[in-house]
Amino acid sequence: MDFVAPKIALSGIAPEIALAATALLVLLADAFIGDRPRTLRPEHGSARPGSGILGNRWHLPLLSLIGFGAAVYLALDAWDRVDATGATTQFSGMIAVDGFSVFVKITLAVFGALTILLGHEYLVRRDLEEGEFFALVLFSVAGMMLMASSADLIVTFLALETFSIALYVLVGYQRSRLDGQEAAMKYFLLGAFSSTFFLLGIALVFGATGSTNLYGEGGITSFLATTPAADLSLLVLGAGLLIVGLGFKVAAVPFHMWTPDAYQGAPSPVTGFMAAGSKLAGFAALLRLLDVVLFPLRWDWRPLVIGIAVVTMIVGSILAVVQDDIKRMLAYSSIAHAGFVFTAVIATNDRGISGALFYLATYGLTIVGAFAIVAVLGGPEERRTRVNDFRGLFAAHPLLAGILTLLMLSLAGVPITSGFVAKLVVFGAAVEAGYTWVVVVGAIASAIAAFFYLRILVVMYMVDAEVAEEPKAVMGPLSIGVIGLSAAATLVLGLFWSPLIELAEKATFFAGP
Amino acid sequence: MNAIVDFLGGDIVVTAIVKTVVAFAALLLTTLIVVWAERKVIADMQARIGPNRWGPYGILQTLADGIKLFFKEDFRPRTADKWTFALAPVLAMVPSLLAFAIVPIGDHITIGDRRIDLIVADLNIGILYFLAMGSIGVYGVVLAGWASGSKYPLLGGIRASAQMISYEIALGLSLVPVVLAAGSLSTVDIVAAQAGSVSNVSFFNGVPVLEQIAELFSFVPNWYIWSQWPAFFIFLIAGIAETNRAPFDLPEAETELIAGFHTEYSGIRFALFFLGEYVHVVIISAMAVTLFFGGWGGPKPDFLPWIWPIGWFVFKTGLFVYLFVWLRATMPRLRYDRLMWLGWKRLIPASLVWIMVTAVVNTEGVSRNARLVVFGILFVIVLFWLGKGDPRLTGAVTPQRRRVHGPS
Amino acid sequence: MTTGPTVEPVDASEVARRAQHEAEESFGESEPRLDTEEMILNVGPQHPATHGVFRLLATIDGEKLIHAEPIIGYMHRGYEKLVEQRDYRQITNLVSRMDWLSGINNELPLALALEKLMEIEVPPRATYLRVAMAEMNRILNHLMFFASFGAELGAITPTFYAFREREDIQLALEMATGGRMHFGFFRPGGLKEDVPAGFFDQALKGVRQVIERLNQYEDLLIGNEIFKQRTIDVGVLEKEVAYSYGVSGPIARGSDIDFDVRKDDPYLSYEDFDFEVCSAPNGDCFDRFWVLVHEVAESAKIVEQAIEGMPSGPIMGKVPRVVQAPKGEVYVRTENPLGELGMYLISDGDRTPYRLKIRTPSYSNVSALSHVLKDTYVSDMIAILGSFFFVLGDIDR
Amino acid sequence: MNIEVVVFGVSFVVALGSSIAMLFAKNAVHVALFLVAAQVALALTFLLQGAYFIAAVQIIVYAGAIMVLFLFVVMLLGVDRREALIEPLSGQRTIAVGLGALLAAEIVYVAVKGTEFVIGGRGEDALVTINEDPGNVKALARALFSDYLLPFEATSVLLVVAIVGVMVLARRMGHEGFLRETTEDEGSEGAETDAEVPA
Repeated sequence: MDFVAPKIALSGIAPEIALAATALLVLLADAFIGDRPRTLRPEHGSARPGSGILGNRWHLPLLSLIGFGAAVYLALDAWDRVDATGATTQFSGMIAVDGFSVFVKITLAVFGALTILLGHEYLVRRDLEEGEFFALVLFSVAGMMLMASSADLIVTFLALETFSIALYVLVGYQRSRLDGQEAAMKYFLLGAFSSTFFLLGIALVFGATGSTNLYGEGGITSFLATTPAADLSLLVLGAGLLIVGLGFKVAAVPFHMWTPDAYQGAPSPVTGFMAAGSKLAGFAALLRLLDVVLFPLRWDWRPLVIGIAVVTMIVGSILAVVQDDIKRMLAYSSIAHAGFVFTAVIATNDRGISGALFYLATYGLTIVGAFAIVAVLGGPEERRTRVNDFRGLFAAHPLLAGILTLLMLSLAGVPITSGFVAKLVVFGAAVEAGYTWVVVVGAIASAIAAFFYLRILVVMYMVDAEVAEEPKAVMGPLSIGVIGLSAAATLVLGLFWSPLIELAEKATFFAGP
Repeated sequence: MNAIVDFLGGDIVVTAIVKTVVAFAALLLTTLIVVWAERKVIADMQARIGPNRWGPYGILQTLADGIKLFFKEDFRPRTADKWTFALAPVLAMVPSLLAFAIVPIGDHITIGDRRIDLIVADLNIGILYFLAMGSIGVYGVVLAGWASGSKYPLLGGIRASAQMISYEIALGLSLVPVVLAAGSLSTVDIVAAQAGSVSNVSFFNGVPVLEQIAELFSFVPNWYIWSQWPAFFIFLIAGIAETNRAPFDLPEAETELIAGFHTEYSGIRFALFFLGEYVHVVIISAMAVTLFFGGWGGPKPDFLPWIWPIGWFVFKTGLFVYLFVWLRATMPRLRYDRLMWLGWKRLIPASLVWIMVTAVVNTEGVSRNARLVVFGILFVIVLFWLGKGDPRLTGAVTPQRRRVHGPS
Repeated sequence: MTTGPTVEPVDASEVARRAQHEAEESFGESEPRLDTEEMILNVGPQHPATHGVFRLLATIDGEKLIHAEPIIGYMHRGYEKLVEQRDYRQITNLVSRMDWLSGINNELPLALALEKLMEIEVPPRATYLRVAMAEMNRILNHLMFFASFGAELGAITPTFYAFREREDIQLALEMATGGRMHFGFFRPGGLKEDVPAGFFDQALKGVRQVIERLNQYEDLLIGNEIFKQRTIDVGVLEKEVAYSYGVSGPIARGSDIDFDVRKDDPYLSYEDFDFEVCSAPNGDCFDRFWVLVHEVAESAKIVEQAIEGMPSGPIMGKVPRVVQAPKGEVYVRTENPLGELGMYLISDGDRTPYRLKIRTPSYSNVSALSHVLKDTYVSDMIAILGSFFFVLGDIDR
Repeated sequence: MNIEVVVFGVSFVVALGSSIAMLFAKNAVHVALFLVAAQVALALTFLLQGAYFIAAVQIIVYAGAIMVLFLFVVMLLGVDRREALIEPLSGQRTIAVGLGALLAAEIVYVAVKGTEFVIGGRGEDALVTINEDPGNVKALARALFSDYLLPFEATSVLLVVAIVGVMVLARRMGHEGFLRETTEDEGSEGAETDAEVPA
């Protein structure tokens, strides 16, 4: 029995490879290029923000951005190939190369690049080390991408762990903040806990089907196709545990406990990245798993997911109302949004899938901007993130207040913003699948949610004589750019949504048997 | 009788049990002799006489010491953790003993029509087993340090655990190239792969003069020391560090930490630590011989053919034990941070590089040993580059100021 | 139990405090930090590296020494008071017990002080013999520290070699005095008795052997890479600090202080001999040790010269039967193996001294320890203690 | 009845006993030690099944590396420091016991029914074939470097991420941790590049 080397085609994971390689390069460049004060002694001074917002450390963000650019290029290249030859699997069926994964990858790359831009300014202002931050962001995006294109539960698990571990660290990156450390600790412990659920789910699925592979020969799909009469209780149990594990990542109720703390404690650029990227990656895996692979079992898992969707929407919206801290508020709002996306998941039709992708893309662009604004207003340790700290923002920074208004309205789902279109699409998909009552619940939740978005607006525009301290935005060109970009995307996608929706619709073809 | 044999699983298991008992006894005996030999040799090196009271040349001295220690009061500090304190010496000793199971001490003997290999267990994961036992051995030291409930042992225990974990990595990595070269994790296979002569390596075949020259070296055995010597040096250094012997005896540095992790131990428990250390020395020596010096291989005259391999093995192992003693007599102790520096920044990268080199070179069969030598030279260059240290350490450092006349 | 003045009052904990303070200032509220715990370790009074009942109160963080405070006085015997109760002949034997490694050298300043006070002329043979024996004693002392320093760094073999070399010289001194540690041989006015036949041969044999073998030992220890790593740039005692603590002897000379009483304030007949004062520029453990080793060779040279040029004649000057110093005071300093040994003798004309103030080298030398030990490793601590060449009896008189 | 059964029995008892003892031990070091004992016993059962490689790896990785690091940390954190054994949530223990029982029942159910679920000739027969022909080390290597090449490599990325993360979190916080409010109040040094949104 001689060893036969496996055929290795790298095109499927080329974006991931590019990102991981860039991350390593960033680490090396960080170590060897430029002066990097290891221990900042008072007499040495340090790389102060005064030496230009790009400082003498411009090469690291630039390198990271080049990495993301390369990833997007490679993903587009893969899309062309998929267009030409159809969806395939690579690496002995471990990787799916299909429109779905490519769409998700490009979106993730955009989120990552925005995070790098924001993060650079955030870190330079706070005198924090940058190299590891960028490397971790790059690695985590690589993990998320791998998750989107994985066609084997083992790879899914590894990808999940890769981006989760990077995020645990990023949450506690600013170590002088104790709430950040607490958040990282909580996120880590609960995350590890959920990973074990996911792992047990994999084990049960393997026990039921004899494979962890989704599509390949003897994989789960072919198992379901060939042995319809088998006892599937173990498989359903396993699938349930997989939903638990992924539900944690997308912050669905009742697996949402970590979200407010982690969102609040993390540096705001990281929070935005978590809200956008982690959710997208989690839903990518969920969509592939539920709507494609376990499609034949949809009658088994759908009640569970519907339950999750309803509870998530309601609980997220209601708890957001009582929050006093804007980051916590946005955290609960992100939980509610996860519920909205779930309505698309239960639709199990192409419209649902494209709708979910569209929703996640627009939501990510909006939330990154929202957290960017929080970052520039929050102060060095983000202590000024209470709702009342936004009092008088309009007087101090009218344009910023205007942009925040736009983003909040988009999150609330008001027309002419992307949030409205996105909600319309996912609710439409659910209605099409016959789940009108879920949509009604979603609408009610939206109405509740509108309350707290508006509350911020009210506070912002309120002219109050007793403002203790005016909100003061400290931002450089990068923050302004990201915020502007986010606002523009929110507005443009609210008006001209069709190109992105068409792209998302193109992304609904999956690799498969 | 037959029932018992059946219960045990047949003749094979009975043979194994007999082998185990014999190996155990032989190892303990060897250790006693090694302890005596070390004392005698080091005394000679230090212009002393050494033990000379019990038996000829004091050979029974270790036995006497053992008896003395056995009857000493078994003292335990009040703050010690009772069970852990008792467990630690056992854990320090037993894994070392167990590791001997995979060392082939000879070819085989034939009793009746039964062939008995002179190895306790030829596992197909032999090298991994060796590493596993080494990793268990850490516990003895760590727990001893912790359980004593006082400060010096704790410091020693922490030093020991950091040191042994660090060097275990280097040790394990240094074995990988050998495994790659031999294509097996079994020690028996590795010894077998080293049989024959270096001239079998047909690097120079077809080259007119060089071929003849290569033929001249046919008496040189085909040991891995020639092709794998970087791995050997890494193994040796890491192995010495694993045994906590000079110059890596920080965990028990007597002038710094009194006696390190076994400060609070006395009597038979101390004896177990003591024996464990020497058993470990024997094991590392035996593994060095097995992996790099052809194991029991050597000329085998017709007279008593089975005894020669054992003799060669014992001889080679003895040389390594002598090396251990020699080092102890010569070297001062490393400092803790230098020790970690050496392990993490030099040995581990070096062994990783060497694994890569071996893996690349090993893909083609014919001239691999010669290629390995070439790569070895490259490797040394890298090594020296890595080893470039403080110029004050490597250059001339002697201060040269002397005043000859009068008040200054 | 004094530890000498502190040169730098800032220690690590203060730096931390300052940083904390800074943090508080910038944010107005302080947050607890996650730091590793410091541990207080008592090195000694019973510890193999302290050569006796010397205690070092060390605050360590992992392997790092944050602060170390030498605590002395565990074997204080009150010699300065004892000598006031004893007559001068008895004192000779008392002071020889201060620095038990260099008994003869301890007796020397007392004899010199009395001779100065009583205006006794010492015959040249006695002077030469004194020089020879003092230097032999110095070799014994230095070899002892050579031995112990190696052992402390983990090299056990040099210890035994050093003891082997000591033995021949030790034997010569034994022939002359009958003692191995406490000789009681120097008397006011000269020596107790003349040296026996064979003494010179034995002494020459001893010192020549030392000269011959010293190079080997240097190679064995000083040439060792690990030894260098352990000592070079470890425990640097700056020149200024050494001055301010009054450090003397090989330790000071290792810190570039080129001072040797034998050269700078000659006594006995040191001017007659050709020898060098070794000093080294860096002030680290290596330099101290290097000076120590090279002084052995210089001492051996002096012994050779003294024996070769040994005059004949009496070994005792004119001394009254009752040794009774006239009223007055005198200060005498000699170069003890470990540094400058000073004796300040005040006499009120009685048979016992009114006051004898002894300035012992080790006492001043160890007071610099807490400065040198700051921010080193535990292993460095041992190297530094070993390279500070102190004898407990010399600290606690 | 042969010696295998006896060995299995012993390792079974040790594994179970030390696992239970682990739950009830008060001292952190004892807990770690019981865990080690359970790991070693588990390795023994692997050995009995002929999975030598897994057994060795079990000891090297779990008992030899991870648990030693556990002990190392416990020792460094100080011997005297014992966490208070007060439950932050009342009734937690009762619920835990209930859930544990449920889990045990589930495991038993899966174990009993498991053979029915397993499809496609995996199990004992496959193990025997693998152990006979190439030996399980080689079979494992073959699987790792062919079918499971990508997960194998992805694991290395995962480990790199973990290492970088640990470096970030464990790096000694020098002065870097103490921020200065250059951006808030004084702002003098950063002023020229700090563009503010026009009022």
